[in-house]
Amino acid sequence: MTATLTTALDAVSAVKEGDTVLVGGFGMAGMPVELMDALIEYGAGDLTIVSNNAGNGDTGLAALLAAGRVRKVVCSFPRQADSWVFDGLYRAGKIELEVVPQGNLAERMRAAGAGIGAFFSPTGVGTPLAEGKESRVIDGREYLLEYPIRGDVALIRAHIADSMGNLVYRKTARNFGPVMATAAALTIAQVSKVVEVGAIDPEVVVTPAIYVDRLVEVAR
Amino acid sequence: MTATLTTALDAVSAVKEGDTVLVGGFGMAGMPVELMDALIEYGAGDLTIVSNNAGNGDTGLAALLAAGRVRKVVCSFPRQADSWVFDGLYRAGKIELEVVPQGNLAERMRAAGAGIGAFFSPTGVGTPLAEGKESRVIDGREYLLEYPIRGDVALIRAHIADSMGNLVYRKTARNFGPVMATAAALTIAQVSKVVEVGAIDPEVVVTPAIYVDRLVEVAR
Amino acid sequence: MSLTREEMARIVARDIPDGSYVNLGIGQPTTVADFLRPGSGVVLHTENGMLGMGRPAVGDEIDPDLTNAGKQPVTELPGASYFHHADSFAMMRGGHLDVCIMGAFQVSAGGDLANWSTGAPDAIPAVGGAMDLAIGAKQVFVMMTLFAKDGSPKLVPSCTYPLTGRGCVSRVYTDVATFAPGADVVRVVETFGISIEELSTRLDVPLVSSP
Amino acid sequence: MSLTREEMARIVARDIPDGSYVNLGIGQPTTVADFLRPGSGVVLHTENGMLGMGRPAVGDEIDPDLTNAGKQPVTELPGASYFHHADSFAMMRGGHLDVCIMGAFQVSAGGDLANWSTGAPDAIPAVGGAMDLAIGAKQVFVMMTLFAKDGSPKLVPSCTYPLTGRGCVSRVYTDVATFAPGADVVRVVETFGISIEELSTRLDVPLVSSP
Repeated sequence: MTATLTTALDAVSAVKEGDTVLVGGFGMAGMPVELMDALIEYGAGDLTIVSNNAGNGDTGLAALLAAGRVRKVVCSFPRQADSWVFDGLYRAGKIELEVVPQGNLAERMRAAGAGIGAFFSPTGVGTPLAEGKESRVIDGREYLLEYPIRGDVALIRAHIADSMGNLVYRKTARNFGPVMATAAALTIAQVSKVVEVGAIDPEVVVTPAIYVDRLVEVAR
Repeated sequence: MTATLTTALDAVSAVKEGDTVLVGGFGMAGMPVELMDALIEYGAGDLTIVSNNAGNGDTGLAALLAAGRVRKVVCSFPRQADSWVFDGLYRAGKIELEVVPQGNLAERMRAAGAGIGAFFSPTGVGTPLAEGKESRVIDGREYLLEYPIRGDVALIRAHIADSMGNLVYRKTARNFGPVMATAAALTIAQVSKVVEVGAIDPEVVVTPAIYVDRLVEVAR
Repeated sequence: MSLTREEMARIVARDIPDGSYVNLGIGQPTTVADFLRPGSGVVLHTENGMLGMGRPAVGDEIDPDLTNAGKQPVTELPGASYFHHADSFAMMRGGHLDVCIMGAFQVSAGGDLANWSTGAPDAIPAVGGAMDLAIGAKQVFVMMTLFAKDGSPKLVPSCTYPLTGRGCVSRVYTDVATFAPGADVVRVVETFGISIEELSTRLDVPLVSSP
Repeated sequence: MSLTREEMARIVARDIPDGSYVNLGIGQPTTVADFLRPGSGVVLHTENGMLGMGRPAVGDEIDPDLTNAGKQPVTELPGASYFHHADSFAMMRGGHLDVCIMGAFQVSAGGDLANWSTGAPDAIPAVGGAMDLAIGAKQVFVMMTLFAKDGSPKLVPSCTYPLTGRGCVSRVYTDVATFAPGADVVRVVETFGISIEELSTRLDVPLVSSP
């Protein structure tokens, strides 16, 4: 279906209690801050959040954590200079954490979007993160079996969308957006501008419209 | 290393007797015809060719087959209205064939380029092409274990390159080029035009220069 | 009256929900595009790397770099996008296409599909994207005549031709009836000039008529 | 004389072949960029999705959408390209980067790397891209002081800290010597104001001097 252009609050009303939500961004680059704000206002809780980090400062994902809506975080790098919200919740035993190497995190979401049942990755072999994982030697090298990470909803930020939902990104803010858009049952993209169909060159589309369900325009 | 701009004949002199060569193109769209011609002139033989088809008409890949340089073809769709060269060799028992579903072919090359040891694909389950493959039920669905396909050399056709080797493609001629470029130890790209570094917008590069070793300019 | 090929294409087109992302297989399925309602918002995928494929190219529109999966020149619609083969098949395998339409040699009562090989010992095997398409789309529609030229049914208890995919067909559009395969029984969705009784006589699969 | 941090960065930069594709880890490895010879053709990768990263951004150049893996604002060089995270880590995991430079808590004689966790029971685990980088590049260079503040060596028979990757380190650049880990013995490539004898006394790993 062609993407629906709507408000942030209406868009995030698709998130249900207990959902797994993929949240784009690497630090604040590509973080859909206004969608996170709307999610806080909307109120769904008991969420599992999959994102590279576990929030920065007091806005965006950090604010969602502070509002007590998140049961578990799946990420590669929770601990940062400005991750005080997560740090406090974690030390208080109020939030679960699954640490996944950054490349496995991206590839596991790609696998979900690409219909791959599981894949053998060389990342993490011989480390504590290999515990409990099936391993196999292929062609003389050891690998670990990694499973897809699927989202119920993906909240991402892109640069420009056409009204069908084709997306382009800006610089390194592209990061997880294109992968998460493929890995969730419903994808909501916050963009700086929505242009008419035909205004984006088909050669430069990064996320084809098929992966985008709802658009929220937030001028920057 | 920055890509080397050279002649077709010099470029393909990297192909050694017995090599596995990935050849871009879907039919003639994206087929690097001039590189195939140079490979015929250069003379390496006993090749394994990985390509979607097994040659069309009497040019390009078909001409290489006709020249007797190919021991085995790995492809998804050898039999076409104009695949008489392959058909004749195959019926005469002069060439080996491994048929791979088109999506598995692309994904197996992607796996080679992405350092994935193997992956579980749902494609082909219950069919004759599942014979001999390891299968596993994951989350209630059956999958087959598929291994990477690596090339010694990839011969692809793109549209425009900058002199570092960044590539953009044109329409559906993009097809296998970006995947094969990642899956071979050495990638040779035939392009219509080489422009100076900085002339391609970094946002629209499809194949980053890291994947491209040699450039051959062939005006179209 | 049994349906003409054109009438079959029209009925398949009617059953594609507005706004669907659809892959049309090579051959007869391609003709469905001619009967999509203007403004339906249906977007066509071609597995060689494009969403937003337009009608066949003619005259000066013909561009060797822009073809469909049958390698015929096509056009590009506004809102199109191009992507490489791994991304294109990730889109299919990942279940993002709403409908895929394919031809078939045989479909089994349970929805198994056989459409890539007749199993003839001297045939050159060639599968293309058929197996990936069969398992990838949310719904797989098959278009075929119900009976082969020798009168034998192509909707069968179990396929005798080599399979393309197992249990993957959701709807079978034929010239005399439309069927929905199921685990235990095949539902007859619609008939065209033939009775359920006659269908039951000529087919070796358990049928129920649509409620 | 042992090396300053700046001198270490200069030596690492000297050892990067012209035209290499290089990933510089967060922290000290970042400083290597300052000593790359202009015209070396070295291209920097940042795992958050870019090749052709330039120097840190200052003033008006600062763009929140353009950062390095340490989330600091950087600039873009001509010939740069952007890609998403799965593609960026495919590039690393697939062995396409020539050199990756990382810091370390410990490196073992056999080239095991420990640089993501001290194993402290109250630490919040955070690995980022370290494990992917460790196993991905053609060569992994480690930069560290050879001894911890308490005088204990960081080049050890086997790591006591949790591993980042096994047998992945090709070169260890320290303030007093450069080492090449090996299966049986560590080769001392270069020394700075220290003798092989003294190194042998202070380290619990078998050393050979470079031929």
